[in-house]
Amino acid sequence: MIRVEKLVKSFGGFRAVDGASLEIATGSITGLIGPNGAGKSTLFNVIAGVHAPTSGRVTMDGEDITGLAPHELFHKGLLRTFQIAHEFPSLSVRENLMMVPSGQAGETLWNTWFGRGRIRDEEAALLKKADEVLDFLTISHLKDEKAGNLSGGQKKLLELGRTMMVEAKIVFLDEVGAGVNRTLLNTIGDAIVRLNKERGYTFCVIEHDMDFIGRLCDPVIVMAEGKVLAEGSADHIMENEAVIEAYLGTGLKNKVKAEETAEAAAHEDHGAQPGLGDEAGKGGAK
Amino acid sequence: MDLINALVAITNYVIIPATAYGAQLALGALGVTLIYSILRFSNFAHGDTMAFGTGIVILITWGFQAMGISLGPLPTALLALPFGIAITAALMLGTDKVVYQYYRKVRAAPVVMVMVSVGVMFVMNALTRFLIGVDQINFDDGARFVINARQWREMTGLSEPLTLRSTQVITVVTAIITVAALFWFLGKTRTGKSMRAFSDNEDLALLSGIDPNRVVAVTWIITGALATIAGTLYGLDKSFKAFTYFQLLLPIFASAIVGGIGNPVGAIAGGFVISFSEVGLTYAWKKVVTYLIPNWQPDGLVQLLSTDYKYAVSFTILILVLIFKPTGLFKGKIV
Amino acid sequence: ADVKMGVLLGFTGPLESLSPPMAQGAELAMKEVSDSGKLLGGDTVTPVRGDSTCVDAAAATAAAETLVTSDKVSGIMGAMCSGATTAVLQNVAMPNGMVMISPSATSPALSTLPDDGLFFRTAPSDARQGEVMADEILEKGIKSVALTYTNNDYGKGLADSFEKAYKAKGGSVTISAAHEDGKGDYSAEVASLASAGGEALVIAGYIDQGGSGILRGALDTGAFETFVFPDGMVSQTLQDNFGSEVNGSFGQMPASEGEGHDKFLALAEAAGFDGSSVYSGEAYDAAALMLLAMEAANSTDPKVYKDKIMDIANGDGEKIYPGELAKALELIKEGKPINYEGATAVHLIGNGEAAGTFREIEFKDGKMETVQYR
Amino acid sequence: MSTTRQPGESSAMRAPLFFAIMAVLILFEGFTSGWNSALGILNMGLLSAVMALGVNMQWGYAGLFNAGAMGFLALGGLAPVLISMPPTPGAFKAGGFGIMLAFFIAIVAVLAAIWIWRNVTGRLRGLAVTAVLIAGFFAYRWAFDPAVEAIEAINPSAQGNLGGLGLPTLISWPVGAILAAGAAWLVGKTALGLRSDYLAIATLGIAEILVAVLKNEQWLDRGVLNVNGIPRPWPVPYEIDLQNSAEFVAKAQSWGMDPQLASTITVKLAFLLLFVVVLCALIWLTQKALKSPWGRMMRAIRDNEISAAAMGKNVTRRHLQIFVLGSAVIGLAGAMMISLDGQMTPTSYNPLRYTFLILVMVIVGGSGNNWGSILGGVLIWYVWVKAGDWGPDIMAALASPFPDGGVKEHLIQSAPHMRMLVMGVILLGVLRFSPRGLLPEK
Amino acid sequence: MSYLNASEMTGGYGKADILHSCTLTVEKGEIAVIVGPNGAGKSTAMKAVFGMLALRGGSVTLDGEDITALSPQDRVKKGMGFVPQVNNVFPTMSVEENLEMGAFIRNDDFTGTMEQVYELFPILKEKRRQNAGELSGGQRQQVAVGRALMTQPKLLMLDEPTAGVSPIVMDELFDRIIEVARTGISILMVEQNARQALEIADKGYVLVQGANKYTDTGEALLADPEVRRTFLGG
Ligand SMILES: Nc1ncnc2c1ncn2[C@@H]1O[C@H](COP(=O)(O)OP(=O)(O)OP(=O)(O)O)[C@@H](O)[C@H]1O
Ligand SMILES: Nc1ncnc2c1ncn2[C@@H]1O[C@H](COP(=O)(O)OP(=O)(O)OP(=O)(O)O)[C@@H](O)[C@H]1O
Ligand SMILES: CC(C)C[C@H](N)C(=O)O
Ligand SMILES: [Mg+2]
Ligand SMILES: [Mg+2]
Repeated sequence: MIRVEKLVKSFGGFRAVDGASLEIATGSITGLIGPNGAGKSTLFNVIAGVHAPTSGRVTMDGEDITGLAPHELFHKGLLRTFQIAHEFPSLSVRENLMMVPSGQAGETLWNTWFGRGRIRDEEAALLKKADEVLDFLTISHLKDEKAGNLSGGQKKLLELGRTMMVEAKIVFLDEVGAGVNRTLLNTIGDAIVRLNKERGYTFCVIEHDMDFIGRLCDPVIVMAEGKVLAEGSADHIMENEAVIEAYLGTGLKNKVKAEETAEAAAHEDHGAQPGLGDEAGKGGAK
Repeated sequence: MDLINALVAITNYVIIPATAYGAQLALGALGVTLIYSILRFSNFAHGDTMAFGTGIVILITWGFQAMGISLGPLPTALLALPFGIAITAALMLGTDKVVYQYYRKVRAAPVVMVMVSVGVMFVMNALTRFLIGVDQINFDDGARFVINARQWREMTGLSEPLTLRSTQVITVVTAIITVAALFWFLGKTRTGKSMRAFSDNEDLALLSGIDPNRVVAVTWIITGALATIAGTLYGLDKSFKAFTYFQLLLPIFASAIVGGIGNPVGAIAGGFVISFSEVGLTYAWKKVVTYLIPNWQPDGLVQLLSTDYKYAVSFTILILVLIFKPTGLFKGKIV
Repeated sequence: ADVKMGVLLGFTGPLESLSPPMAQGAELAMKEVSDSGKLLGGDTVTPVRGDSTCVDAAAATAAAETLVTSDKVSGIMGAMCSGATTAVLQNVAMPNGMVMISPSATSPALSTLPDDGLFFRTAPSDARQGEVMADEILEKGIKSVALTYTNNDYGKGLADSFEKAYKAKGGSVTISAAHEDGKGDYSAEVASLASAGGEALVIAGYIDQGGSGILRGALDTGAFETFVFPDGMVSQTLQDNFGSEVNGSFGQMPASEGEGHDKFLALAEAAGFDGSSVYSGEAYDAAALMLLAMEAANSTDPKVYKDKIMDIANGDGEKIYPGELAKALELIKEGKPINYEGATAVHLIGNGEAAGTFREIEFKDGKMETVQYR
Repeated sequence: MSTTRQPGESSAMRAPLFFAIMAVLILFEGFTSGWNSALGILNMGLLSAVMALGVNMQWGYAGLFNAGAMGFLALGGLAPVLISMPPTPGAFKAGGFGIMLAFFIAIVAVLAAIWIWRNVTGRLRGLAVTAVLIAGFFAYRWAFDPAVEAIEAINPSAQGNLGGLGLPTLISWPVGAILAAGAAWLVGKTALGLRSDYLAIATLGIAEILVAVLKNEQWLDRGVLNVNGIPRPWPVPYEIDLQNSAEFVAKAQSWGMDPQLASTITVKLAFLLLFVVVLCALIWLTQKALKSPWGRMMRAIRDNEISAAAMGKNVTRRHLQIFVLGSAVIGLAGAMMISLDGQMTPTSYNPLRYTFLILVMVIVGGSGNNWGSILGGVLIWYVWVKAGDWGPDIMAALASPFPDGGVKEHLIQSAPHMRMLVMGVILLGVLRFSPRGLLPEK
Repeated sequence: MSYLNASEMTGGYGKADILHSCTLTVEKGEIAVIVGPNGAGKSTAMKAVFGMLALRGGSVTLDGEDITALSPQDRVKKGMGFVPQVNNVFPTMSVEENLEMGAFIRNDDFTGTMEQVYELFPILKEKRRQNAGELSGGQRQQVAVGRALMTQPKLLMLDEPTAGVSPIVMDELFDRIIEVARTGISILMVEQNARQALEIADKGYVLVQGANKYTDTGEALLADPEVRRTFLGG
C-alpha cells in the first residue's frame, strides 16, 4: 500500500532519515520501532506531507504521493496522529471529533447561509457518530469539556478518536502508548485490531512499548540512524542481536533483588500475550 | 574620473549617516528583542519608553546646565544619562508591578500582552507629553563636529564635503560599549544566564529556583537603560520630539525582525540592514556618476527609487526577508 | 449673555507644537472683547477649545460637531490644517450654517471650494506664496534650486505652485522630493537632495517637523549653504536652533509690517506667549473678525453675521489694530465703518481669503531680519 | 500559538447588559450634548464596528494577526473617489492609455518572472528573474511617467487626477470591499505563510506601503492634495437641500423642531440607517457562518494549524479565504467612511488610529465574538471622542491642588493629551478585569 | 514521621476539585511510584506537592517542617527537585549550562556535583557543549534528571520520566534512579510504564479520580491481580 523508496530527509547537514526504504502492506499493522532519534517521527512527517523529503519517493497504491500536502493526503485516506497530542484546545471534546470529516456541507460559506437544512441533518449524524466514538474510548463524560483541559493520556485517546471519525485507508500512529495507562492501552490495542479487522484499516504504529508491539504488529520494522536496521515478525525482531544492542537492551543491572521477580513476570507476560498478538497478527496479515 | 570625490560623496551621504542611524535603531531593536525573548511579547510601548527616558535626561541636563556643570567637548546629556536610566528603570519596574505582573500570573496569551503594551503605550505617550511637552528640543551642547565641511575642504582641497559629527561618533562608540556589555552580561554572568534560562523555559526556571520576579526586574531595568540610551543618542544626533519616537517604533520593529527577533546579534544586524537600505536604495547616484564618468551628464537623478517610497523600501526588505528567511537573518526564536 | 467661540486646532498630533501660540492668539482677542464689555451690550466671550488633531478628518469632524451642537459656539476659529479644515467645513460648518475662519489653512483648493459664504481665512493661499518665493529667489540671482516639501496638502500644494512659478520665470528645479513628517531619519532625503544639487535648497516643511531634520542634515553634511524658508519654517525656533548656521538664507511668511504687527507682538508678550510664532497673529485676527462682525450684524447667529465679515475686513473706515477692539466695537455701534487691519494687515479677497502680504526675512549674524514686505 | 483561554465568566445577561449601557451612554450624550453629537458618535461608532468586525474575522476566528487594517481601510476609501467622483475631462485621453499600458507591462513582467522562477532551474534562475523584473520596471516607467505627467498637468489645483466614473456612491461600497479583497489576496498569497507575529509586522509594513501609494500617486487620487466633495450615498440628503425645501421646513416646524437642526439630524439618521443595514447584514452572515461547521473548522485551524491540516483541512486556503473576507469588510468600512466624510485625505491614515484603535476595539469587545466587536467598536469610539472632552476637566481637577503658576499652567496646557491617557487606562482596565473582552467568545 | 508527608490534599484548577484527600508519603532513600489511569490526577498531585496548585485542604511537610504555604522556588531551596513530564530542559542552552541552572540556588562550589552527574550519565559529559534542544528524547530526559540532581535535592520528583524513551534508555534511567536513591535521596515518581516502575519501587500508590485507591509496596501491588488487571494492563 505504502512504499517508501530511498527516502532522505536532512535538517541542515544532519540526515534524520538517511535512505530508508520500506513497505507497508495493505491490511497489515506494521510496527515501527527504533532508538530515540532514529528518524521514525521524521519519516512519518515526510510521508504525511509535513516535511518535503530531501530526496526519495513515497507511493501509495502505486500512486506517487511524495510531497503532497497533509490535507490532500487526508483526502486520499491517509491519516496520522501526533507523538505530542495536537488537540484543538478551545474546542470541546465532541467538536474535536465532529470537525474531522471532510467535505461537510457546512464548511462552505454559502451553505452556512443558504443551506441550513442540509447542515442540520449532517450535524445530527456527526453528533451521533462522535458520541459513539467517545463511548468507545471511555471518555464520554468529558464530551463538553474543552479539549485543552484534558490530561495527557486523555488527549492521546482523543487523537485516536479522530481517526475513527472517517473511513481511513491507512492510519499512522505516532506513539499512541506514551503516557497512556497500560490498561487503557490494551483497550486502544483492541480498538486498533478491531478497526483493522472490521473496517480494513491499515496501520503503521510507532511505539516503544514492546508488549504492545508484540501483541499487535506484524511485521515490525526497526530503524536506527535514519536507516532500516531490520524487519520481520515481532518475535524474530526481539531476538535480533543488533536490535537488542541498539534498542531493547538487556534489562536492569541495578535491581538485583528485583531481577528474579522481573524475570518471572516477563515469562508470565510472554506466556500470556503472544497468543493475543498472534491472533491480531494473523487477522491483519491475511 | 574622480574616484576620490565619488568615494567621499558616498561616505558623507550614505555610510556615515546610515551607520549612526543604524546604531540607534540597533539599540532600540535590542530593547524590543530582549522583551520579546524574555517576557515573550512585542512591546509596542518601547518607542514611548525611549521618549520618556530621553525626556528625563533632558530635564536633568537642563538642571546640570543651570548649575554650570558640563563635560567640556562632550554633551552634558552623557552625564545626565545614568540618572535618566535610573528613573526610567524605576518607571519600568513600577509599570511592571502595576500592569504586566498580573498578566504573567494568569499566563495571558502573548497577544493579550501586546494589547496591554499598547495600553501602556497610550499612557506613556501622555506621560511624556505631560513631562516635557510636545516641542522639538535640542539638548546637544558639546562640540558639534569632529570634522566639518569647511575644515575638510581646507584640509583636503576636495570639492566634496565630508563631515563627521561628534554625536555620530558618540552614538557608535556608546552603541558598541553597550552591546558588548550586554553580551557579556547575558552570556557570562549568573543573572544573565538565569535570564536566558527564563526565556528558554519559564516553568523549568521556576523549578530550578530562579526567581522570576528578579529576572523580570532585571529585564525591565536593562530595557529601560537601553531605551534611554537609544533615545538619548538619537535625540542628541537629531533632536528630541515626542511624536518622532512613536514613529521610530516601526523601523525598530523592522530591524528586530529582519535580524531575527529574540536574537541580540540579529537586532544589531537588522538595525544596519534597515538603515543602509533606507539610505542606500534611495540614493541618487547622479553626483557619483558625474564624478566617475565626467563626460556624461545624466538628465535624471540616477535614482533607483524616489525617497517617497523610502519606508516602503525598508518594509519591502522586511517582507522579502520574512518570506525567504522567515526566522530573520540570524535565527530568532518564536514563542 | 455669554458668547462661546470654538478654537479648533491640532492640539495633538504632528503639529501639536504650533497650536498653543495660535490658540493663545485667538483667545487674546476674545479676552480683549470680553473685557471691554462692549460686545452686543456687554456680552462676554468664552473660548472653547477643540482638538482637530490636524490629520484625522473623523476626529476633527467629531470635535467640531461637539463644539457646534453641545457647546453651542457661535463661530469657529479654525481649523488648522487644510485637510481637517475641508472636512469640518463640509461636514459640520455647512450643514449647521456655522462660520469658520481659519488662521492657517493655506491650500489653494480651499479658494474654489463651495462654502455657502461661511468660510474665510486670514492666511493667504499657497498659490500666492509660491509666486512670492519664486520672485524672491530669482531676484537674488539664484537660477537653480533643490526643493523638498512636507508630504501633505500644504507642502505639496506650495511646492507645486512654487515650482510652476519658478519655472515660468526661468528658474530650474533640480529635484522636488517629498519628506514625511515626524519620522526619524532624513539621511536618505538629504542625500538625494545633495546629489541633485542646486544653488539653494527650498524647504517647504514645518520647522518642528521634518523640515528641521532636513535642514539639520543638509547643514551637517555640508550639502547646501543657502536655504529658502516658507511660512512653515520661519519662526523663533528656526533662529534659536540654527541661528548663525543659516546666515545668508532667506524666506518669507504671510505677515505684514508695521503698526498692527508690532502691537500684536507687544500684546502677546504681555500675555506671555510668542506672538511671532506662525499664524498666531492670523488666529488673533480670525477671532477678532468674527466678534466684530457679530457686533456689526447685531447678532451672534452665524447665518446673519457671516455677511458682515467682508465689510469689517475691507471696510472703508478707521483702521483697527490689535488692542483696539474696544474702540472698533464702539465705532461699529455708532454705525461707522471700520477697516480691520489687525495683526496681519487683513485684507480679504475673492471668496474671503487673505490677499497675502508677505514678510521677507533674511538671516544675518544669526538673526532673522526683516528685509521687506511684498 | 497556543492561546490558553481562561474559563469564561460569561453569563447570558452580559451582552444585553453591556449593550444597554452603551445605549444609555448614547442617550445620555443625546440629552446632554445634543442629538447631533450623539448620532455623530454613533455613526462613526458603527463604522468602527464594521472595521472591528473585519479585524475580528481575521484575528478572532482564524488567529491571523493582521496589523494592517489601516492599509485596507485606505484602499477601500479609494473606491468612492474612483466610482462616484465626476471624471476629469480630458484626463483619460491624456494619460489613461499610458497608464493602462504601464500596468499591462507590469503584469506581463511579473507573470514572466513567475514563469521563469517556476520553470527554469539552476544558477541562471535568479539572474533571469532579476533581468526580467528590471527590464519590466524600466518599460513600465517608460509608459507610466509621461502618462502621469500628462494627467497631473490638468487643472492641478482642483483635479490633476483621472477622476471617477460619476456613478452613485453606494456602488462604491462593494467596490471598496473588492479593492481591499484584491489587495488582500495578493498580500495573502505572499505573506500568509508567515507565523503570527511576523504576519503582524509584515501587514503593518504593507499597510504603510498602501498608504504611501495613496499619498504619492497623484494621478489616482490627488495624493496628499486630497479629494473633496465626494457625493453622498443614495438616500442621504444634503442639509442645505432640506433647509431649502419648503416641505421639509414645514414638517420640521410642525414637530416643533428648528429646521436646521432637523436637517442635520435627518442626514445623520439616514447614514445611521445605511450603516445599520450593512451591519445587520454582516452580523447575520457572520453569525450564521460562525455557528456552523465552517466556524468550527476555523476555530480548529486557529487552535492548531498542523493538526487541522492533518485532519484534511486546507489551512492555507482557509487562511486566504478569511484574510480576504476580513479585509473586504475592512475595505467596505473604508469606503463607507469616505462617503461619510465626503473627502479622501490619505495623510489622515495613521496606524495609531486605524490599526491599533481597531485592535483595541476587537480585544475590548471580546475577540472571536461578533457582538463583542460591535460593542467594542461603538464603546471605544465613544470613549475616544469623549476623552478629548473629558481631558481638560480631569486635568483641571488634577491641577487644582497646585498653586497658580508654571506647573499648573503646564498641566492645563497638556490637557489634550489626556485622550491618550484615558484610552490607555480604559484599555488596561478592561484587559485587567476582563481579559477576554467584555463579551468573551462563548 | 515520613520524610515527605503530603496528607489529605484536596484541590484543583477551577471550581471542581481534582484531588480528593490524596495522601502521599516518601521515606528517606525510598522510591515511591504513583500509577493510575489517565486523568486520575497524578500530575496534579505532583504539582500540588510542589506548590504549583492552590490547595483547599491538606498539608505538605518535608522533613517534619510544614511547607504548605511555600512557593515553588522556596521549596527548591528546601531541597525538593522536580522533573516535569514535558519541556524539562532549556533547549537553547548547552547541557552544561542546563546543569548550571540546576545549581542556581546554590552558592557553594558545585563542580563536584556536576562531576557526579557526569559520572551518572556519561553521555552528558560527551555532549556538554551541545544545546539540549539538539539531543534525542532519551538524552534529554537524562539532562532533565541531571538538572534536578544539581540542586542536591533531598527529594526528587519525576513525572513520567520514561514516556517516549526506548526500552534501552528506560532501563538505563531506572538504573540511574536506583543509584540515586541509594545515595539517600527520596524519589517520588509518576509512571505509566507501571510494571517496570513498580519493580524498582519500595512503595506504590494507585490513584483513581484524585484519591488513593491502593497503597502498598511495589511488589505487593504487582502481585495483586485486581491491580494488575485494572491498572497495569494485565
Ligand atoms: N526540525 C528539526 N531540526 C533539526 N533536527 C531535527 C529536527 N527534527 C528532528 N531532528 C533530528 O532528527 C533526528 C530524528 O528525529 P525523530 O524525531 O525522527 O526521531 P524518532 O525516531 O521519532 O525518536 P523518538 O523515539 O525519540 O521519537 C533526531 O536526532 C533529531 O534531533
Ligand atoms: N490546566 C487544567 N485546567 C483544568 N483541568 C485540568 C488541567 N489540567 C488537568 N486537568 C484535569 O484534571 C484531571 C487530572 O489531570 P492530570 O493531568 O493530573 O492527570 P494524570 O493523572 O496526570 O493523567 P495522565 O496520566 O493522562 O497524564 C483531568 O481530568 C484533566 O482534565
Ligand atoms: C499650520 C500650517 C502650517 C498649516 C498649513 N498651512 C496647511 O494648510 O495645512
Ligand atoms: Mg518520535
Ligand atoms: Mg500526567
